[in-house]
Amino acid sequence: MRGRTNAGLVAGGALVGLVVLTAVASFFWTPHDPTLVDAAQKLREPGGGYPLGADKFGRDTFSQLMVGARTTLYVGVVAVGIAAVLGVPLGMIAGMTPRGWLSELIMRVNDLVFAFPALLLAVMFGAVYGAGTLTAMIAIGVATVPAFARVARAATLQVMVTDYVLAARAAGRRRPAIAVRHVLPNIGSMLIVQASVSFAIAILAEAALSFLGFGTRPPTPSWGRMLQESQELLFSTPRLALWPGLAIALAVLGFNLLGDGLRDYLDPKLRRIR
Amino acid sequence: MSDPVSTLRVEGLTVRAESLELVREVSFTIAPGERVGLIGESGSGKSLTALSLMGLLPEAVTASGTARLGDRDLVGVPENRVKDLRGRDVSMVFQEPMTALNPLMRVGAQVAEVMTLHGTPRHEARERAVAMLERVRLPEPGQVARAYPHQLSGGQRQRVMLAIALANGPGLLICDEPTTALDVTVQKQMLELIAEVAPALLFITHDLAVVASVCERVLVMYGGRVVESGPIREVFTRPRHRYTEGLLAASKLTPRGTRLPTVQGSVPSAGQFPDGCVFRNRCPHATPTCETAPALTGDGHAFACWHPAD
Amino acid sequence: MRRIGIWIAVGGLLLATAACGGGDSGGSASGTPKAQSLAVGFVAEPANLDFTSTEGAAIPQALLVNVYEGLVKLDQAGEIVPLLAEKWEVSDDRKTYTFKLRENVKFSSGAPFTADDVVFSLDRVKSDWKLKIKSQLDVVDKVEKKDDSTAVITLKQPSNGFLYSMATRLGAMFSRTGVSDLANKPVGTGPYVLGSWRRGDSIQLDANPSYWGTKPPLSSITLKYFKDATAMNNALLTGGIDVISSVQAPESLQQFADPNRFEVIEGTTNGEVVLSMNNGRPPFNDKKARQAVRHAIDHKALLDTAWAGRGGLIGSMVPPTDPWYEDRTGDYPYDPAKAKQLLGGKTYNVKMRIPNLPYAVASAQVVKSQLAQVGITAEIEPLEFPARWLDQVFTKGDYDLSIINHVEPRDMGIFADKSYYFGYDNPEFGKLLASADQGTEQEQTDDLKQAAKLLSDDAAADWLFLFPNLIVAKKGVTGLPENAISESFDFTALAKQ
Amino acid sequence: MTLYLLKRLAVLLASTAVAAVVVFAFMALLPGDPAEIALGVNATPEAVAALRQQFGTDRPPVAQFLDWSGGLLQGDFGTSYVTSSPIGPQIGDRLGVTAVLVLGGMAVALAVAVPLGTYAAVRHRDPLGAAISAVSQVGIAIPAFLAGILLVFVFAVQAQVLPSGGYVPFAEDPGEWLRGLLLPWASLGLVQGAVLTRYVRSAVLDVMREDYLRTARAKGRGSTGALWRHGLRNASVPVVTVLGLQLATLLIGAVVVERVFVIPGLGDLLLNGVAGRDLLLVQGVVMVLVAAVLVINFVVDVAYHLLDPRLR
Repeated sequence: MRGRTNAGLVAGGALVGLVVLTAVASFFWTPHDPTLVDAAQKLREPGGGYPLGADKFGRDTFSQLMVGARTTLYVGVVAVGIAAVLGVPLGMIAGMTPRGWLSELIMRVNDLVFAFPALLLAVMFGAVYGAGTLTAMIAIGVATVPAFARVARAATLQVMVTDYVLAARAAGRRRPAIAVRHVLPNIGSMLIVQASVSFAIAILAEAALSFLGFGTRPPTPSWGRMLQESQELLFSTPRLALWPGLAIALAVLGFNLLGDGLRDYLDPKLRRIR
Repeated sequence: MSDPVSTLRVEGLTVRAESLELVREVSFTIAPGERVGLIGESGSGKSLTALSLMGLLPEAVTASGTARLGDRDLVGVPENRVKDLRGRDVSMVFQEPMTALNPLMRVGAQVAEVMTLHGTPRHEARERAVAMLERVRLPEPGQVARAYPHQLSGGQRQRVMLAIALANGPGLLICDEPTTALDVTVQKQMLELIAEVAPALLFITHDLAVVASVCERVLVMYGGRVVESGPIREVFTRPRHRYTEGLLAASKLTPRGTRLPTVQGSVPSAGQFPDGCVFRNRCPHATPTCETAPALTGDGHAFACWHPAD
Repeated sequence: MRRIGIWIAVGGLLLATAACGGGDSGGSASGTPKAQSLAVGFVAEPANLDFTSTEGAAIPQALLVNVYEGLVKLDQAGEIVPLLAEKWEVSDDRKTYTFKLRENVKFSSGAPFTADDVVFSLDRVKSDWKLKIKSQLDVVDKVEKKDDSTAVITLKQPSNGFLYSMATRLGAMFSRTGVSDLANKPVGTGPYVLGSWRRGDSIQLDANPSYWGTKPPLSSITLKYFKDATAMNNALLTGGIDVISSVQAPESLQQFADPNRFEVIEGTTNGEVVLSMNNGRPPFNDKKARQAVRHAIDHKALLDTAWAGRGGLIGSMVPPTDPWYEDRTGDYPYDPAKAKQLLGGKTYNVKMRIPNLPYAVASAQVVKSQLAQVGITAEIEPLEFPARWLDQVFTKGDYDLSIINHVEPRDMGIFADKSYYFGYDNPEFGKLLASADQGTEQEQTDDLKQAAKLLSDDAAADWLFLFPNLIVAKKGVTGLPENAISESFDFTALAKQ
Repeated sequence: MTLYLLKRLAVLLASTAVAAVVVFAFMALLPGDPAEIALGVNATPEAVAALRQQFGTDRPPVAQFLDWSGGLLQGDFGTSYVTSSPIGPQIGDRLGVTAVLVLGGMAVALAVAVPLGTYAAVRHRDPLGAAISAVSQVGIAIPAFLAGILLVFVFAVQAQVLPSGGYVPFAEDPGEWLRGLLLPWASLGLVQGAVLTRYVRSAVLDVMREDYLRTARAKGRGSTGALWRHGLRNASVPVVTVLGLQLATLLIGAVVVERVFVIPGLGDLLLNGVAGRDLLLVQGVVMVLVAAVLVINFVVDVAYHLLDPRLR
């Protein structure tokens, strides 16, 4: 059991690491300019400086994939960042004052936001502020706030009844101090797990939004848009859909495996059972 | 129903988890109506011994040797051949009453289930379930039957478990620390009840006082082996194995009713017991002789020790 | 009761699904529509059916000629031919048109069609229509009924464009009793009537049983709407539709290469895909900057990559099917060095706000890449079409570059209106157009050639390509309009062998 | 239980009311005056004012809100500024289509997930059980629209056994209705099924560690029988939560599948409304979606209480 869990963790970490490395590398080097239209290379077969061939605009697929990794991470980081920055403090406040009116208010608002699924928010935000990567990410981020708030609240509730927190409270430490010194470090592991899973969901959401035309703007390479653009050539040049499809699947798989692996690794309850 | 003259005979029972021997060559018999205690510290293998008799060992843990109840084999047969014995001929009450009942099912239904499983018609089982609850001295048994487990206290739930165990009038009842999780006052009532209602009993505990109050005979386990066995009075007044001696000596220092005190040193974890006499690394009387495993010898009062106390 | 938990319920549902699925796939050959009807795939679904108050091509495409008829219509060669008017006479001063109407024409409501309806319909353009193009009929002075079957239209001054406008939606004939709910219940004299409208999916047109002319060969036509080009292709491949009215993913045409199954028709349209430049504000209020853009774009490469090489290249706002067409593609050859020189070494950041339509999104990426080579950085911003694009670009003029297919026929006049979103303001151009409209046929042709040249020289915009009319049909479908000459998709002759 | 139900119902109504305010306020942010948009570029100010009066958009927001929400209570969503047709029936039609799509997809998901997840848990040491886990992990990683495109490619375009898209109302032709829905159901159901498989697996794994399963076996049940009789209902408690979440997400998430398969569902209507600046329509659709999510949450909570006596 332990061996297999580690395998998942390692595989997930490796896939995520690959995405990160590719994204970082794309800042320094890509085989070609990923947005350069070159009619002479239209639908070029793989080979000779174009490892994965070129699309109908003659743009190098490999370079686009590399820069697309950047977009993918950008989407995930911003969406998860917004969700965590807003959700975690709210969840902690709710968890530390479980009977207060503030806690009640936070959880009610949370439930309300929860009623607006990410895609709906993205379409609404897109309608008001115009479609684009940032709008989409903010929408996904806001829609993910409740998930973080819930996890943070549940974990905080558990931490608040532990001996060390009770001792700190008895010693007269103020709540913010307890939150920073005791609660945050102890709910961190659950939040990391949630972040990893939310990251995967954000990647899928970006792909769906790109498919609907609410996602990343052209010509910025994005795996979701590459997939959407490759549709008309699915019959004749399936490789154009294959690569971005594979990239999305592997990235999502990576973040999910990482999340699951971390959960098993960090969750003391599961460890005890093993 | 059950055969009234079925005797439990266990011979050479060995329990393994992969290559680890957790219980080794355990042999004993329990005659009809006899009440036998099985004591030892945690990790001694007493619970595994009980579970192997029920065929309830965890995954990847296997038992070998023989255990027969009357003429039926309990060990080394596939589950579908022993499962009709469980709950009918042998029953078991577990240590933790809080989690042993299905939280989503009414108590009465859980008691009735054990009867319908073994052929009692549904309506009859339902009536008898209430009777069983009454028999384990639950007040207002009709109401209890309609309750869900979370509405009952720990002691009440353990009584329900006992009702389930006794519902089919089994020939043998196995209790695995049935009172450990209960309040002291509740413990006492529970023990009296078990002593009163049990047919033949295998009672597992690490509490010497409890054994003394319930059982006639005792088996002392250490390191996966039975190191001493015999009538309670003899074993407790004149322990022969050095481990039993240590146990008793330690328990005398504390007031009656407290838990088994540990012997000097600590119990090694599974697989870390020494060869030969499993107790020799903690035994003040150990000599090189002890590197050879002693056999359990003696009639009535038996023990496995090269240097027994007198 | 509790025993029948959700698991059992779920199991039951499963079985039901499986059973239905299994049972059905046996008799699955019924996918093709009935012989008497055809399904045609379109891209844009009308929001409503009132083309007197709603812009856009979707409504006239479905209804004009098919449900609503005018006095005249355009045939496939682009000639004006009689429709509800049997014939017409033009006075010597070219200001009075006398239309002799067909007898026994009835609206689908049963009301007879008379000269009163002509007066009503044309007056209504002035009083009730909410579209900009209604100004094309500003030239009409008065409309009068002579008798039930004769209508007389008097113009303020001679106009070459008048009769042509009468062939567009502006000339559509409405019943005096049939305009109460134009958005949902069209009443016309055409060969088809509105059968049903399943919003978001399809409009069904049924043959008009009391049609005055040759009865249409089909009993019904379904116009199915697809927002996704691939979905439309798949529908034709799998028999869900019989015709793709306009291919939106030209790269995918090779799927239909099998001549035993499909027929690919490539005709022309009046659609000029225009790279509009905001003449009204920097940087493109500077003619040199506009000219630089025209030199910076490799139109051949653009057409090859963005639209699979389908369509033609043009250099001004005139399609080759118009009599005053001249090849102006050589005016601004692809010359990045020249472009840089025109820009004087300066670089610019501009907003390219485009509709989120396939041709625009594809073309924009090429334009952006090519402009980047000469120092113009264009940020592409796709806007939902129509609403957001109309609002920001068309109405407010808040853009630097845009790309849109101007599909209206003979629409060079839009450049004459300086309030139009191009912001192009050259009085010379307006004079040429006015003189063309009033002059003789030859004068008209000469003036318009001049005007087109002026537009091109001024680089009022750039013309990326001429949108092709790409139709794919199942083998055996006949009577398809090869060229998209007018606003309407003419179903009159559509049939299936 | 009744008290709980009433309380929960009150919460549902209150949240729906608050949601209505939020949705209305949000729509007020949308740029553009409906009357100006409807009249186009060169409308006279008088015409715009007249149309505003006709639409009722000249009144204070509070009055407009009361009007709108009052209409909602009677099932009246108003009349579209763009299509001049009543919005309620449109939403009703589309909601029906989306509901069929989503519920069918969930049924497929359950059909996939319950047996596979249970098997993967019970046999988590077998290669096949591990393989199911792995495949479900991969299934989650595939975007639903990609699954849809691939299914169309295989079953519609290549094999030509099912239509590639389109929606035929049940009343028109039940057979075609079903044929048209099989692929959309499959593409929603397989992806969601993969997600659900993992939850079922972990729920069953958790339950398998429970003492009461051992009790059940001690009563004389086999391990399968014990799991069936005592385990699955306990395992269903967490699964129901996930099911509710998925259902809520799918209501709008189905829009991509609607796009791939050309199904006129609610998501499609929403996108149309956004593209056409049909504010009242967008407002109505968003309200219905949000209300539906709230109702789903309500049903899940109640189901929870029915399933788990400890909460009663």
